[in-house]
Amino acid sequence: MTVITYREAVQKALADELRTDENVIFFGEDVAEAGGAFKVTPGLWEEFGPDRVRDTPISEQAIVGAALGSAITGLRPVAELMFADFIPVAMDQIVNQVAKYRYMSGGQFVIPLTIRSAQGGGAGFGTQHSQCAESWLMNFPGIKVVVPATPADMYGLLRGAIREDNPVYVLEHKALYNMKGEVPDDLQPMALGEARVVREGTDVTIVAIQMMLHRSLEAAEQLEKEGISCEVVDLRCMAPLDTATVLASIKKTNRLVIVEEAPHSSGWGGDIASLAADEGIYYLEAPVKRVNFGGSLIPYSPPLEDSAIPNVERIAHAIRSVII
Amino acid sequence: MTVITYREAVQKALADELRTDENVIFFGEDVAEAGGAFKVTPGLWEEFGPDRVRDTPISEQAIVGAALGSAITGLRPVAELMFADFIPVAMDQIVNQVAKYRYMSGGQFVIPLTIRSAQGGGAGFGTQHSQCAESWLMNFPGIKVVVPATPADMYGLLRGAIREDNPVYVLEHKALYNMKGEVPDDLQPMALGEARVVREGTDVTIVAIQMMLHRSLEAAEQLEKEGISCEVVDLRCMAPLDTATVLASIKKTNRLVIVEEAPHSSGWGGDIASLAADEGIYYLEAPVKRVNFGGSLIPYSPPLEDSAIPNVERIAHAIRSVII
Amino acid sequence: MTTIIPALPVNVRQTMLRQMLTIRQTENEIQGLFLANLVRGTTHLAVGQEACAVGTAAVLQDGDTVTCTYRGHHHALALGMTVKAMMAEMMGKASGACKGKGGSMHMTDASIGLLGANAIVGGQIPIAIGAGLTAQIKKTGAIAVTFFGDGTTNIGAFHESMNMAAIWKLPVLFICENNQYGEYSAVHKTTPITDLAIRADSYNMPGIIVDGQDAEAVYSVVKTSADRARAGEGPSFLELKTYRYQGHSRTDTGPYRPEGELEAWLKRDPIDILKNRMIDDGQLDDDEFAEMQHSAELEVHTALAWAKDEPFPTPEELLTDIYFEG
Amino acid sequence: MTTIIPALPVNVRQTMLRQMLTIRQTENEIQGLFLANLVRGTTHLAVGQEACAVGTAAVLQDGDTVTCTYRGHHHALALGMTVKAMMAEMMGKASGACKGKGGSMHMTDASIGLLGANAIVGGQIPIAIGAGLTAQIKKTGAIAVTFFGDGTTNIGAFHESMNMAAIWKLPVLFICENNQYGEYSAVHKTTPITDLAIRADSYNMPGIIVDGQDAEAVYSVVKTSADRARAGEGPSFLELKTYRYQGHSRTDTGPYRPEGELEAWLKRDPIDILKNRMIDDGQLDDDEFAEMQHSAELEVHTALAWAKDEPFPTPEELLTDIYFEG
Ligand SMILES: Cc1ncc(C[n+]2csc(CCOP(=O)(O)OP(=O)(O)O)c2C)c(N)n1
Ligand SMILES: Cc1ncc(C[n+]2csc(CCOP(=O)(O)OP(=O)(O)O)c2C)c(N)n1
Ligand SMILES: [Mg+2]
Ligand SMILES: [Mg+2]
Repeated sequence: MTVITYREAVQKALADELRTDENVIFFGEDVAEAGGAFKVTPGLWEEFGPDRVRDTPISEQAIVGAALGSAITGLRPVAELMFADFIPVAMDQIVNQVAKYRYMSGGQFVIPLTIRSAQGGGAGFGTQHSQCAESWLMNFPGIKVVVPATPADMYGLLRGAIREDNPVYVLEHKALYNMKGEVPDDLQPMALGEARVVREGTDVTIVAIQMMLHRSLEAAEQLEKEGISCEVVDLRCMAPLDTATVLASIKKTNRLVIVEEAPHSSGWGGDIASLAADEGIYYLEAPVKRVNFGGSLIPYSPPLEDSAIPNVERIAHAIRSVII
Repeated sequence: MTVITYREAVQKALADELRTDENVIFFGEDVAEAGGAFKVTPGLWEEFGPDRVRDTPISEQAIVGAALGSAITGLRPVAELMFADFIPVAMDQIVNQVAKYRYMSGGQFVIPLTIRSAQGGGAGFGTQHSQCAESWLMNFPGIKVVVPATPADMYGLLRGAIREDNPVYVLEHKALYNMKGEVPDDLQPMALGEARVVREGTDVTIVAIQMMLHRSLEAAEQLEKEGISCEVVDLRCMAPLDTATVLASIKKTNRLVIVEEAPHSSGWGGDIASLAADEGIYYLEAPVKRVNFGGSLIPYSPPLEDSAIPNVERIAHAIRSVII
Repeated sequence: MTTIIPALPVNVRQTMLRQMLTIRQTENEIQGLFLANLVRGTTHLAVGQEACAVGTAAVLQDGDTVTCTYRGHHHALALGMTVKAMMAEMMGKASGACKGKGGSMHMTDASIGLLGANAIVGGQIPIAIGAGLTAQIKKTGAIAVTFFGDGTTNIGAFHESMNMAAIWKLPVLFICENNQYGEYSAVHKTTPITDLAIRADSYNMPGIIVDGQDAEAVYSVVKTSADRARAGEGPSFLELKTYRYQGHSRTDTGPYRPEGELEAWLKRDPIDILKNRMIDDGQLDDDEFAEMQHSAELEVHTALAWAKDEPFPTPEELLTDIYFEG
Repeated sequence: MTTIIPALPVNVRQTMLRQMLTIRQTENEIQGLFLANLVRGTTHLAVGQEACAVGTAAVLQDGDTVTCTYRGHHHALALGMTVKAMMAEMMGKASGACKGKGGSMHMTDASIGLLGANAIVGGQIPIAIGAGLTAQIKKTGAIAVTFFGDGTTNIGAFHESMNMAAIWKLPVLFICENNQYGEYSAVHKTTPITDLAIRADSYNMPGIIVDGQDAEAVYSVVKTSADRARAGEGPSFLELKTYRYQGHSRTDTGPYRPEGELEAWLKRDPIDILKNRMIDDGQLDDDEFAEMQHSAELEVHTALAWAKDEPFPTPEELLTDIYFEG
């Protein structure tokens, strides 16, 4: 059992997979010699060499295409798109090519491909560098989406993603890079698609991921003092989505609050709510609440950014509103 | 009152706006001399000339950028991206630039910009040419999204979109281009953001758009014979979303079925369901059902494509399931 | 067109000629199938561009890969896809190359190195970068060919891919079939240069203009560039000047063509060019050619009849092949 | 660097020199603000690239427009943004150029033609196409300038925009500030050519190499290209060879720079070049220069002190400016 940061967990997972499987390669903008814009991948270029760990030009479409083409010809590529906000720059390659390639060919290809990006706000990077992208990818069957919230999950799920014989997009939250956590020395690659009840409770279910998960846990702490018992579910993987764990929790608590670091419309929160309104309808004893950006974008100004992103107080408020 | 096709309604709306406002320009791939890949825009180049109606190279990012740049410098551009499936090719310009441009600048720009695309399946165009795109755009505040289902709405909403002093994406459904309908000769540009109850009913609310709206209306016809009274709501505009009309209908019928021509995850159907599960929770007397692609993509093979896209029978089945 | 064209062995010439005849016959039948609504959506024919495909295919070896476009029937057949597999795919049948899931725009057969035909302009090009990357890292000696049209040289993915292939010295051949039109727009209306080959200079890459109607000219330039790529000297850009006899797609009749243009190109028909050269060289006579043509027709008609009777995929197929289930 | 440089009138030289001093002073203060966490997220400085901005700005007229990048402070100041508006924006204050909503990467001021600084590499380039389109259609005689870096010439949006501007003969100037690095990568590691200017050939567009450290050289080439564009003769691509003294952003110190590289460029400092030329021409003496430097410092310090005390936006501002409410 060692304590490492979320950032170190990414590097360790990549290093371990590069070591285990010579077909694994890794490339992206300034990920090799410089060790990454967020200093997440130092040492890989030195250990695995310039053939397997490469810096690329600033060409996101070519980066994703290089990953797809190498994946269907025998390699197991991991590509980085620095900020998740750049996903739209390569969107066609990701959603029309990578996600559809196996299907269009009638199953001729196995696509062991992983793409990684840093996402999320709270650090003052402004409107074009602070978005969370998981919902952008979920309307496209064919690609799995992973959103780790702890160093251990980051390590286990990234290794699981690289081992996965399907395309996987791993979204790392910027604000968590410095978070420390215990990672068992013998931790194995994790299967994708399993949510986790991070905190048991009886009065209300809170569904969240990444930074919002940690803020939800804080809110749960506070509310415990008020006598409200919150069960907190970390989805961990958005596609495939572990609806069973969510439903079981709703069945137990009869109340649901969904916390998203994103605008309200066309996001995954709606799917969780629709799950509750369909299969979970007879469990519900209160309105299903969503805490998110509503209709706002992410401004640069620190106080404005803080007011855009759900904080502990807003989360606690929403929870109280379904208890009374 | 004249009867014209949905296709002709697009052409007429464009022609009328080009005639009314000399700042309106129109460009896209083969939209001018050839009159468009779907023969939607014939005659505009001839009438308004090569300066205002232009063919472009195959450069979707430059097309959208040209629209944004001309919109903030005094023109009122209408750009075409032939198939909505190509939106991902220009995704950055659409969601990171167009949608955010006013906000990032602190409100310095007015952006009277319209982009049009043909979307939807049912015609055998295959996996990369049959998608519906409205949900892809709705997670990005700053751009409005219009989805007309009839020739009259096509005409009125497209003119309304062009007149709108904000970015608007107008999605036209391929399968409706040949649909005929009455368009009042004095029909005015329509305001964006108003849903319409297309059919009144008492037992269940069906929310749908475009091709799914027409199939839902057929299902409603059938079910009437079985004694089930369906109220059918056409959203018409996805952003802004007219939640009041939807809620009023749920309040009336106490049951909700949502029909989407898209995969299940991260789509607008979830938002309608979450609206019902929140503000509408005390009206609901049955599970909220969604009819959509589930986790499938759109295959080419005719019988497979037919089975992917919700048909009258599947819609009727879902409705019955919430009535019993 | 500054390329010396060494004559190819008679057996290679015969193969190329046979393939061109089969391709043309197949394309003509497909147009009929589309009009009969047996092929749905859209279809894009390469009639007139046959030499681009067969001249390239004759150079390729096992392990080499190809990505191409919706206008890719000629490439699929030249690489060895059977007419049966293609015809069945055209009609969405279970026995089609892609189990009927791809259709006319997505003819794909990994077993012959055809990594996919793409319906997004430029979408296939970055994928070839990855195939070239595998060849380079695994030192397989294979090359990755990517075909695209003149209009596609104006899209971003083309530019990014050319640059990445060049900086990494990948074994990739960028083969542009300049058939003079992007959809309904003549190349000069969308592109401010006459010879697209010069775009290779932006990447310090050889850019070569080739007579796309002459299968042997195509072969010789592709061969030289392929050898160069296999030797680790990096990518090349080839501009094959060619012409599509049919419209862009579906029912397009090509009203935008200037008077006499098609007729002029018909005088340089790729089948005639090779056929006449073989006759001049005493390798072919009219009877033998008629026989070749006849057997091509027979093969295509047999395949067509067979494909029409093949079953559609079963409903379960809708949800298979989305993910590899292991 | 084959350009004859006509001397500019003394008043123009004085303006350019003053602006360069203000820019440098401002950038140095911004670095301090970032380290003090008063500027959050990230910031990209243009110290060393001042001549690119002031030489271009001196050519521009009312109605001309500019789009640029996150590394755009020098452009904003050269175009006339006040140091106060910039400093306030840096700190996210309500009185900032963008009401604090944009920050360091999005310095924008439509009133001076600055249509936006973009944080997506290449994102600003297509937007300039639209500004050029308006100028052409409305016959305003205006030009649209778009600034970008060396690394940006490898992204798709650059290529598509160059082609569209050329085919439509738009009055657009593509100005590449080749500061030798894209983030931490030297240009030769990502781009297989030495002179990026040759990429203009792909679009049949003039491509000109300019000494980006010499404000007058920049002025003269931009002037020629601007006049050409205003005359309806179409776009030009200018490669300004320059260098950024600081790291790419934030706390980067530039460990990837070869020994002595920075020192060599410091010898060609844009401020020194113009200053010495003016001294040689008897237009400036050391006292006057010291005075200029002093007033620049004063302006920046005053603005900084003022901005620090300015209020943040009120909470309501979160939801304004998303849509124009009319
Ligand atoms: C990104 C994208 N934009 C537009 C289209 C529509 N489209 C299909 S083919 C075509 C023309 C392509 O021309 P060219 O590259 O010359 O290839 P050709 O069809 O002549 O073989 C266009 C514009 C598309 N499929 N994808
Ligand atoms: C699409 C996109 N990819 C990557 C980045 C991250 N990034 C920011 S600046 C930069 C380097 C740009 O280099 P260059 O074009 O030379 O401009 P410079 O920073 O040197 O002025 C990169 C890769 C980005 N902002 N946008
Ligand atoms: Mg073409
Ligand atoms: Mg640079």
